Amino acid sequence: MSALDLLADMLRIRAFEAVLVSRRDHGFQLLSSGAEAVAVGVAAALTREDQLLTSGRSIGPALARGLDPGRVMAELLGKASGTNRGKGGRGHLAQPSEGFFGAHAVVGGNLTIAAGVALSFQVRQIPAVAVCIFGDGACAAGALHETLNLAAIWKLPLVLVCDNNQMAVSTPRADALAPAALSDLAAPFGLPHATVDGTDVLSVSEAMRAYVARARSGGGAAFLECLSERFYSHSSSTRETRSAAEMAVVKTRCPIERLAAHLLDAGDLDAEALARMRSEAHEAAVAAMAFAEAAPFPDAAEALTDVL
Amino acid sequence: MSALDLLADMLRIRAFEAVLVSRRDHGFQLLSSGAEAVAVGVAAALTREDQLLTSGRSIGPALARGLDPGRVMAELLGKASGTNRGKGGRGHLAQPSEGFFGAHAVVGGNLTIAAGVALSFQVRQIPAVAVCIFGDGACAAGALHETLNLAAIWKLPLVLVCDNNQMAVSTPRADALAPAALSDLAAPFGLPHATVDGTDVLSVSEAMRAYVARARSGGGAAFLECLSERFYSHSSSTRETRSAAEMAVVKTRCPIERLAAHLLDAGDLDAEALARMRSEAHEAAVAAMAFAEAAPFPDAAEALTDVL
Amino acid sequence: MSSDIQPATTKIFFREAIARAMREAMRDDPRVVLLGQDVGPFGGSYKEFVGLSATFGPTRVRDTPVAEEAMIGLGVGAAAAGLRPVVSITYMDFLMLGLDPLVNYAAKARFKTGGQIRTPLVVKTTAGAKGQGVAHSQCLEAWLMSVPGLKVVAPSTPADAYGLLKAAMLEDGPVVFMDHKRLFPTAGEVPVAEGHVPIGKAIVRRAGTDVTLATHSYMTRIALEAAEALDRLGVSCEVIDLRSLAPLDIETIAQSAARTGALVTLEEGQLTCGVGVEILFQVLERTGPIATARVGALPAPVSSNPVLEAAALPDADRVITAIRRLLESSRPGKS
Amino acid sequence: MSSDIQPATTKIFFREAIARAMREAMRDDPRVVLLGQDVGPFGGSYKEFVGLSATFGPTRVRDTPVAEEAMIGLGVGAAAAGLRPVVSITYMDFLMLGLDPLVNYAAKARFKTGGQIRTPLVVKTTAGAKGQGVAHSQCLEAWLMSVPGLKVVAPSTPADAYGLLKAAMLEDGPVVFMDHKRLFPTAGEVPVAEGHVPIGKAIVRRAGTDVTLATHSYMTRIALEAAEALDRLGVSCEVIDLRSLAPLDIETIAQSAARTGALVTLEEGQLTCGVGVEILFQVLERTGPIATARVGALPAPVSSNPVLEAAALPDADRVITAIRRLLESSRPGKS
Ligand SMILES: Cc1ncc(C[n+]2csc(CCOP(=O)(O)OP(=O)(O)O)c2C)c(N)n1
Ligand SMILES: Cc1ncc(C[n+]2csc(CCOP(=O)(O)OP(=O)(O)O)c2C)c(N)n1
Ligand SMILES: [Mg+2]
Ligand SMILES: [Mg+2]
Repeated sequence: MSALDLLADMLRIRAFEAVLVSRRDHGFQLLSSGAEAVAVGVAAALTREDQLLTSGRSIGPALARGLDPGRVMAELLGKASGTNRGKGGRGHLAQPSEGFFGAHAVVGGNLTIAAGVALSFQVRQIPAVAVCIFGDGACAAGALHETLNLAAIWKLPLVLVCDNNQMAVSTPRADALAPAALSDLAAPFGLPHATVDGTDVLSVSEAMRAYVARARSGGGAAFLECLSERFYSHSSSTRETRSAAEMAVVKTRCPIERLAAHLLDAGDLDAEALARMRSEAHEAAVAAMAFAEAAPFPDAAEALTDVL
Repeated sequence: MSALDLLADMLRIRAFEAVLVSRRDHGFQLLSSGAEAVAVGVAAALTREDQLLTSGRSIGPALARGLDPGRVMAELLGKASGTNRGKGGRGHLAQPSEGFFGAHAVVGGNLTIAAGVALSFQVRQIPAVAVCIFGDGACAAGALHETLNLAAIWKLPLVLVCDNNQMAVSTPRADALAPAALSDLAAPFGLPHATVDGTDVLSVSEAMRAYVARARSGGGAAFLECLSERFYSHSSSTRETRSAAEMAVVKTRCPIERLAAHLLDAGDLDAEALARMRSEAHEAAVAAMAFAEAAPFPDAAEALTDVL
Repeated sequence: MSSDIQPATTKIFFREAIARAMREAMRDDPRVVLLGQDVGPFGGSYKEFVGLSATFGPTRVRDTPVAEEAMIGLGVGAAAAGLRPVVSITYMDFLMLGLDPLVNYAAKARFKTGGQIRTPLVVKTTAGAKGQGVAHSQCLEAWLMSVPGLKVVAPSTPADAYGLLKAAMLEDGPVVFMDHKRLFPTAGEVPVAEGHVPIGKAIVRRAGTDVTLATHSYMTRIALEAAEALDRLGVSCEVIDLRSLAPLDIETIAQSAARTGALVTLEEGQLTCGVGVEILFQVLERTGPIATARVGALPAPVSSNPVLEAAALPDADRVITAIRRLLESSRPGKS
Repeated sequence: MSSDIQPATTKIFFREAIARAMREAMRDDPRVVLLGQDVGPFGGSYKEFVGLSATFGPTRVRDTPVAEEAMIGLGVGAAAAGLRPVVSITYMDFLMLGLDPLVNYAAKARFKTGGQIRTPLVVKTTAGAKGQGVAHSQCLEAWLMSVPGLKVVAPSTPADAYGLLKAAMLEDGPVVFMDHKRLFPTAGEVPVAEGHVPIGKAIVRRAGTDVTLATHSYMTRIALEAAEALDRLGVSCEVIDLRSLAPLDIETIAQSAARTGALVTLEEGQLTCGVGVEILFQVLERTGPIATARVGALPAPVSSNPVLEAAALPDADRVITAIRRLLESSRPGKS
């Protein structure tokens, strides 16, 4: 993927979320704007056979993985044409056939699941990698420790990606987690680990490519921490706890502006092309919304299907 | 406590377990012979106000903490004169009034409880320390991670002591846990940590004294790993999985022989005195057994007391 | 006592009732501490802890990391060692992560130590569905009711939220206090005077003569809505709010059911091995054969999807249908 | 078919039946893997996995660390991604540590993904008391029965242990297979031919005419002991072994109870919101008023103390007393 492609993907996520949240009845949503570089950088390192799992904050990763924006939008609005037939909704987006094994809204809850996906690849000798994106908040959960240890002793093809946006709802990461760097958590287990700037999609994708290649070739698991930002409040119905001054600083760390500036500087992009990319992204989001709006809600009878 | 006192305490534990296990109907028991230096070294660093919590393998720690051997024996045999009125039994020995908050038979289950005891000391501004002894097996449990993190961010007066006897039932520690040293697990959290020879009571007590003093004075938590041995099989009803050759090596690492040899070498003990100490320990164990034998079982009505 | 001297009350929201109970208990007893995610300056996910952090400071009102096992475990240990912690588990679904310290330690500590250790802990948690999907909507109170050594309360009004939380904080053993997402923004009269509501006492929320409807938590509101509609249909429905699930005030329900001759239970959780079936059987043991039915969720996960969530959960219509069907089959011609 | 052509059987221990089922399934399906503490060369805490490690090697028979949440979570994830794992949780008490992946993920995965993901996982775990104390003796099957999306089986004989484990490994969703500490050393006839026992079918273990006794797992043996003693007292007791708890074969029990006119349930776990009460109510719904009673543990933790353990748990005497009292009160003069 070229840097321009990465930029386009990030723009699509940003535009998608903007359109979603501007709909009056959007339910409440967990938006990932500010962390597009994590989603896109991670996805850029994966092949079709790999599986990506995430926390509930999954719009960016789902789109980056190539899911149809219309079906994702439909799912978020509870429509029957959604990826999960409208039954999963926010926090549970999934489309394993496209390499997006899915989101899971229990904080830390997808870590052991992802390790199990990796175990399946290993036992079946499939050269694929399971990747799990989770938040800084999830780093406090015991599940991480159990997963790191099992991934290490069994050399699982698993890459753990901490999308450290430095907040868990209202709680700053600094108040909740003792480690200096969250990637240090992998150190005792002898796993390769690094912390990168999660607003720099090139850093993320480069680090990921190395870990994914290593895992794919039997080298075992790794841990990548990406320092990102959360541009919205925790959810679109949660009150923001950061001050306007803090938010102003946060907004300066925009992964899209960063890459765009880089490409403009390098002469790989001009203002006009960028504007065109922005409007394409916006139109794609509007089209996704139109698709979702037109889709029906599932029939009430679906409350009892696919249970057992 | 003098080195001779430490030796006497270790001899008492060894003799106690020998007498217990030689009783025909002893139920099955979790014996701590081979790890007496951990129990005695830890206890030597504690004051009356401190609280000691342990895994199910708790005979050594309970006796080292000064519990009445007769009442401990009675508890292990299910007698009403036991520390817990015969209701706890193996795996749940407790006498908080003596600073032995107690054993808990869920592997890793006492870690968070111990941190809670420490939290209580901290909130109530009592200059006491909570200490938790747990096995290498427990180091795989997520509870350890959650506890380390909370202990670190809240600077709890807690010392975690891993009694690493290198086995969890049949599973060698090397197969179950990735870290090179289990004490490394505390590193990411910025907690002081060390690994000592757990058959050397002087090393254990020295390291403990430093960590306990630090915790008591508000310096926060620490992690001490003690490399010990398990002389018996997992429980007195579990088949041994280690070969005779392996066991022969294990038995060379006897904490009692080690300290005795040191004291004999230094001229602080002679063979006669050592023999006397051995027979005193044996007699104390026999007396404990006599007390326990004489004690009644609890009344069946106790099945419903102290529930709510 | 003259019945027209009513205690002075004030109208507050359910979430405020929780904050008030906490505030009074923390003022009265320095051993009461609050642990939970976002309970500090943020004031709780439902603003139910607003102001506590400012008043009592970070030593007693502690934001925790997302680590439910340790949150409950530390609460239990602290309780065993002299504090009276309240641990907030944002959603009852995540109680699963902390069941080991709660069930394997706290509920058994007093018993297994022969009375040496008690664990005066309150776990406050939020049950029920409100658009949050499969892993944020569960009602697990029946599990907890089956654990010897645990008490479980489930208020449906601000007054009971206040009074039962006060009572829970006075207990010497572990109590699970469950509220419900849909209750926080509801308002109700709460006595101005401080006090508490005794654990173990159900309350008749509406008197009736044809059928007894026993329920708890948010479903009490659905039950009252159904009872009102039934009234217009000529069916007089007595509504009992359990308030306390363990211990269960079976006498109050049995007396009512014996009088009305019909008992329906209503819960938001699963029917299988649920709260309702336990009540129905215990009442039948006391009353002998009467007409019975239970209403609860469909046997399926609860989606965040508005259509599917509504389809899965009991509502007033379903309660009305169940009651009418029951009365028709047991007393043809009555309804 | 002539009824005197019985399939050839061989007498084996319960623990051997489990090993045989595993062996056949692992031979037939490379997707079956076994994860658990001490399941490898050690062969399982009750020798129920002896020989598997030697035959299938460490890739498919994996000793795990003591990390129940990850053990179940990895099993669930691996199941979702194409394996058919069996996860051994040594004691059911420790299932609590892994309920999050089991209940919040596995039981809901198919539903929440609109059918995209299935989790063909078997969690094999051991319930019940045998001198191991408060945190190693619990029977939590009623919790699991209430979870939509989970199946639960509980064999009482080697033949069913074999047949139900085979069946569980063929399912497309999560199944909890619970055995019992006291069953491993029991022996019984098992068909020589390979096969499985369908999930969801109860079995009449002993025919009778005066009362139906419905039970499962180890308590089936207690029930048969009680039935034999009752027979000598002139009471003819039909014993039904549920075998499958979810789904529950209520028809078999209801038909029997309708015929005998009396139904008693027996379980080792807690009565409150338990297996028994669910059966009793469902049967009453079908049969109308009949005599009913339930027998289970005392509402207290189960001590390792031999006196207290025995006091807490149901035994044949208690079952006999309950049945005689029930029959006396419902049919004075009969017994
Ligand atoms: C086990 C669990 N506990 C609590 C919650 C409630 N909750 C939802 S998101 C969240 C914060 C998670 O923070 P982080 O992991 O950093 O992810 P972010 O929201 O920042 O992406 C919390 C506490 C949950 N979903 N699961
Ligand atoms: C949560 C939990 N899982 C499994 C067990 C069964 N079990 C009892 S002791 C033990 C081994 C523990 O090993 P370790 O922590 O090293 O302690 P040691 O026995 O060596 O003292 C196991 C697996 C348990 N008691 N608790
Ligand atoms: Mg975060
Ligand atoms: Mg060990």
